[in-house]
Amino acid sequence: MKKYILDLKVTENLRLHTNYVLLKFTTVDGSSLPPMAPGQFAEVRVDGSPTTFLRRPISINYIDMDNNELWLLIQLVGDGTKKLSTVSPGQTVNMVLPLGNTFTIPEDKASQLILIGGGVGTAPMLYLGYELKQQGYNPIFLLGARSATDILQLKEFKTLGDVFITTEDGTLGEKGYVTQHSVLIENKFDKIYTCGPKPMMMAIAKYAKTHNIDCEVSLENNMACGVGACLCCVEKTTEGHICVCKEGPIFNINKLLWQI
Amino acid sequence: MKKYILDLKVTENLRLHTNYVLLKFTTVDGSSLPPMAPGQFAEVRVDGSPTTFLRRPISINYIDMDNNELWLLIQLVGDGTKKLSTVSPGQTVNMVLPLGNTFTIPEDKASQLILIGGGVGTAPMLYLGYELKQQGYNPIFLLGARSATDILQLKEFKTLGDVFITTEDGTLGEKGYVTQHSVLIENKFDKIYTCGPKPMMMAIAKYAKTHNIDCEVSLENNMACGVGACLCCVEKTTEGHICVCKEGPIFNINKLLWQI
Amino acid sequence: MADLNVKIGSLTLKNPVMTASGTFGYGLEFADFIDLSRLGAIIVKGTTLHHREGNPYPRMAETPSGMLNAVGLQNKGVEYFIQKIYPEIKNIDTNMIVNVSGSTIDDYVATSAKIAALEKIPAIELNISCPNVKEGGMAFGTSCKSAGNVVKAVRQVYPGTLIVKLSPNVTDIAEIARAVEAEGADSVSLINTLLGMAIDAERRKPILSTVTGGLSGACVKPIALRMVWQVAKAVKVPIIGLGGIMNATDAVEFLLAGATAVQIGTANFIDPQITIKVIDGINGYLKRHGYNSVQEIIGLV
Amino acid sequence: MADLNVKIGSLTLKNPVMTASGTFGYGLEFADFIDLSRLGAIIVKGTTLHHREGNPYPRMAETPSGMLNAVGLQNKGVEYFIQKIYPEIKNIDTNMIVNVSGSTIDDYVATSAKIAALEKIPAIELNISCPNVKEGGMAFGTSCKSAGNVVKAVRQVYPGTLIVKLSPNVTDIAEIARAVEAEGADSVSLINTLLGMAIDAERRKPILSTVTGGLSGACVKPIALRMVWQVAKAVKVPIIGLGGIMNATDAVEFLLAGATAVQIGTANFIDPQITIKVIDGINGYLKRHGYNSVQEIIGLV
Ligand SMILES: Cc1cc2nc3c(=O)[nH]c(=O)nc-3n(C[C@H](O)[C@H](O)[C@H](O)COP(=O)(O)OP(=O)(O)OC[C@H]3O[C@@H](n4cnc5c(N)ncnc54)[C@H](O)[C@@H]3O)c2cc1C
Ligand SMILES: Cc1cc2nc3c(=O)[nH]c(=O)nc-3n(C[C@H](O)[C@H](O)[C@H](O)COP(=O)(O)OP(=O)(O)OC[C@H]3O[C@@H](n4cnc5c(N)ncnc54)[C@H](O)[C@@H]3O)c2cc1C
Ligand SMILES: Cc1cc2nc3c(=O)[nH]c(=O)nc-3n(C[C@H](O)[C@H](O)[C@H](O)COP(=O)(O)O)c2cc1C
Ligand SMILES: Cc1cc2nc3c(=O)[nH]c(=O)nc-3n(C[C@H](O)[C@H](O)[C@H](O)COP(=O)(O)O)c2cc1C
Ligand code: FES
Ligand code: FES
Repeated sequence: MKKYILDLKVTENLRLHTNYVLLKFTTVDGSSLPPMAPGQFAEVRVDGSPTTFLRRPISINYIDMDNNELWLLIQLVGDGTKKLSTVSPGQTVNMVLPLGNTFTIPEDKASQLILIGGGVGTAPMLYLGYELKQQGYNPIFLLGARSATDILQLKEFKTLGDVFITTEDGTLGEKGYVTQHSVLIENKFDKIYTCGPKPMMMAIAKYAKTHNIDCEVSLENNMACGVGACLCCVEKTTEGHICVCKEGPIFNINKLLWQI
Repeated sequence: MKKYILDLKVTENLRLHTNYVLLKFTTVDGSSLPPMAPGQFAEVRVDGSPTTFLRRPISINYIDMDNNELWLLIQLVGDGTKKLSTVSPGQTVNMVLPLGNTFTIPEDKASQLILIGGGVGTAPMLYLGYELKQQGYNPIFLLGARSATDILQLKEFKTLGDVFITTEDGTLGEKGYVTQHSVLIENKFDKIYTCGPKPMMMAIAKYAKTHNIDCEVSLENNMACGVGACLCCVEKTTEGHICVCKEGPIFNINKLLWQI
Repeated sequence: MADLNVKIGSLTLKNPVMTASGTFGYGLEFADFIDLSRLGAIIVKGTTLHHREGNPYPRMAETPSGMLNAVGLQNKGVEYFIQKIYPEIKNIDTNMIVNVSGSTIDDYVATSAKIAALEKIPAIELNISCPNVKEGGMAFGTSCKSAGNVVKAVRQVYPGTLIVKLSPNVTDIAEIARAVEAEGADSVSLINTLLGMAIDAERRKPILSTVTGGLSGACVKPIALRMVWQVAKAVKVPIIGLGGIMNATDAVEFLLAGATAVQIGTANFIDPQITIKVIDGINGYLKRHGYNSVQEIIGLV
Repeated sequence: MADLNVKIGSLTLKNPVMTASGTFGYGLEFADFIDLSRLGAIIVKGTTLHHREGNPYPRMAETPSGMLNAVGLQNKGVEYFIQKIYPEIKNIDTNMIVNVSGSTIDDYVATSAKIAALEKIPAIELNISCPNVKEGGMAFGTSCKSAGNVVKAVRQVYPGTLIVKLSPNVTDIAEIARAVEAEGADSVSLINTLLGMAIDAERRKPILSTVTGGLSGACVKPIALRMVWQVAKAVKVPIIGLGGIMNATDAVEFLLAGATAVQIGTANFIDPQITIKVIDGINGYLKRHGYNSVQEIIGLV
């Protein structure tokens, strides 16, 4: 997929909760956004943050075709994301996109697919779920978070399929971790897609391995270039060190050497 | 004079012309501004400019006692001043102030005093003029600039005394340089105070020497600390290298070793 | 358009802007963003005799106005380069230069000899300055004797343009430059990364798997500029200046300090089109100051 | 409050935060902003045997996340210090340390001997690493032999705590640290500034009157941290770490890397109260991580 460097215009900045913003962007000149696939990401330039030297990788959260809008869901963790969260409608943000690979989707439309997102890791799941639904699948969503207020974009997910929830403190859905949720345990899935904190993804990978379920995870290794040029973001795999930014961020767990 | 580190609140940001802003500040808690003397300056921290590492020295332009306001007149030259020019009312700016020495004023209230400012060098002249007027002197102002639009705060100066103007392109006042202005040539002054581009100040210093007029200039050497600690800002004087930030920025021309 | 041509050994560059090894992949990674043929040269990834897996992840840490890397020369070895990569890049219409690394003099010699056979690779850059691998790289670049020895040995098997990339982690870089010039280097490039370190205070651990790594980016520019200026006074061969070049003004500063060409590294990560902007910016600078050729400003300071 | 006491030679510091020479004047310049008695120590300006005018203006250039200076040890000489300044500062309730520079070994010895007579100056910091004066300073700090010789000579006349400040402009700083330790240094402080340069592209001139100057500030932190970590593994005497410390987290990183105390330099220019914030921040860090004493985190990495 051809990569672009674009100044995209902020159309909306929604603070979803203390620590999260949903930013919506469109093109400056009204032209169509370039094609992007679920799982891909943008390298976003952060202007005006003296401590932020490199771009920040952020997943494509959603492409709103009707409005020609790109959505990014951002958790405020450090100076870069904090600065980014202050952009206002009308301002432009420079991005290199779309980067990385995408999820692989089984041919059989009857495949039982579950998309598991933890915290801000739900971001790429929305666009993936949308694509799956578009293509005639019936994806199921399982969202996990610390607390009810960390469950994001619930409304949007509900338009795409059944949504199940776990929270660590039990304030919404089942109490506990995603891997303990009854929907996972009581049903037989053909494939799991997941993105979230590494311990969560490792627990899911373990679950998938044990239950012989095909599973793809989205990694968030630190990046410098985002385009496969610097070799900073490597993951050790069955094929040696490979770049998460280029041959990932989506990996089948069979390719990973995680000790699970 | 005791020095302070203060967050001051922007009350107004007036763009005087493409390249100049007048920023007005007051205290956050409504307490009185600390005492400051004409010629002194503030070391202003610039937030959110990735290329600006050090504070920026800016002269006290005026103290509006009635409104408890500090004025800074800023010319946009590089990233620091450009960023500073974007602050909006309500925001705070961190400053170390008041720094440096002040002008010396002759005892005789009948002294003929002329205050010559060039470009943004008019900044400290406003507060000096105000002080002189308060103390019962009749200061005369001579403002020089490239063009009419670079003559700043004319209205304010006019409330303090007679104002004369030169512009290089003749768009306001007499055409030429300040040293050629008739008011300077046709009158006998006891003292000249000046601030502006170095070539201008050197021309004035030469004029003053030739005509045996007492003369004080305000230097703008590059600074790092602003408090006399680093010795970066030195000027070579009859007493050796001395700090412009502490023993200046106001110097009697007799103390300087300018080749004029 | 001012005349931007410069010469490095027997190479003619259409302009003084090259890309720095390890920061531009094999060039192809940037083909979507810029017209590669506009570049003066592309220096590809560090290549070694044998396949190297590089260092474990994490390999990168952001620092004030810069970054540390500890990639450790990950590459598939020179044979793979010749078989698989060379055919892909040999028709890029610019000078394609291979950065050669090794752990022993024999490694350097064997790798260089193989590259010498490739028609479309007119030059190599000998990396005697990588701080990220234990048994070699930087160790060669930190003494005149060992630096001279590598260059001498490679010079015997490599007839093309031989650029030697110097380490900044030394007391006297000019002395090393003189030593490699004496052994037949056609050019020196500097600087490679400065050895640095980052710690995660909360976890009380080094951030990089290798503890230390190589510092690059804007933060190193003052040091790089000083070294280029010092080396320019010490050697006669053309100098390629790099380290922290983020824009055209930075590049001009290196030329003024005595560099005949420049390389752009870390800045590619922040702006994948930066190389083109720098080329255009140098041209603009020359015009604005009334120069007809970039040659006129080299070494003016 | 965690126990912040640390020992450097025979000195006890109430906390590990000192101010770096040349960036804090004689302390008095900051008296309006902070309570000086809260500091672990104040290292005053570089002092030489004779009056020095320092280098011509301009002496400063801003760089990405840092600055270059070329002050060149301007000071009125040790006699003036003893007569005029010492009486003013001797009652500041912290360790007042004098930074001693020289052009010859005899200079160092003579100056140190005079300072030794001052009751309220419990330590000196021997500056063998100033890059801004031609005939001395840094030259001593760039070879083991000359560094060792200065220290040996000064040790004979100076019975107090002798700190030696090392230059980062060397191939192997650990080797120099070992050399000065062997000659009786009670502590080493590092790093002094890195030699750098800045050019004004528009005017095609160096910015500093001396062309090159010393780089300091946030940009140098990764290099300083690496050197402290290397030296910590090489010597037994306590290390004072500095270079680019801008906040408490940075200071903690130096402690983790093996420094017993830290110095804050350039950061004082940006926030004149930074030293106090760093002291409080270290305390906060220790509390948060359940340590009772700063000793527990020294050298954890
Ligand atoms: C492919 C990919 C997709 C991502 N998608 C999203 C997303 O959709 N929404 C979202 O909120 N976050 C996403 N992230 C994580 C996001 O990139 C980091 O949170 C962000 O870079 C932190 O920047 P900061 O300046 O706010 O924090 P910093 O102060 O830089 O650091 C805070 C934490 O973030 C980590 N971090 C710093 N720089 C990077 C980097 N370049 N790459 C990865 N991690 C880094 C640090 O290790 C540290 O633990 C994604 C990361 C990757 C690699
Ligand atoms: C005592 C004093 C009083 C001043 N009063 C005013 C004032 O009232 N209004 C006003 O607009 N300007 C004033 N200046 C000048 C002002 O400080 C500079 O214009 C400003 O620092 C430039 O910062 P910048 O980031 O915008 O530009 P930069 O990009 O940093 O540089 C642009 C130009 O400004 C010069 N400069 C950069 N840093 C400094 C520094 N620390 N000190 C001095 N010059 C520097 C550079 O040499 C360069 O030529 C004063 C300077 C001094 C020393
Ligand atoms: C991620 C990364 C990988 C690098 N790999 C190499 C390499 O393989 N060989 C080499 O000679 N230099 C390598 N370098 C050093 C750069 O080529 C360059 O010398 C250095 O980064 C300074 O330039 P810059 O500040 O413009 O990046 C690498 C630098 C980075 C940041
Ligand atoms: C303006 C200035 C003057 C300095 N003068 C001296 C000096 O006289 N003696 C000395 O040993 N170090 C001197 N230094 C070096 C500092 O003490 C310190 O080693 C260096 O700045 C690195 O620390 P920092 O990054 O915290 O500033 C000076 C540094 C600066 C910025
Ligand atoms: S971030 Fe550079 S290769 Fe992946
Ligand atoms: S700016 Fe530091 S002494 Fe004047």
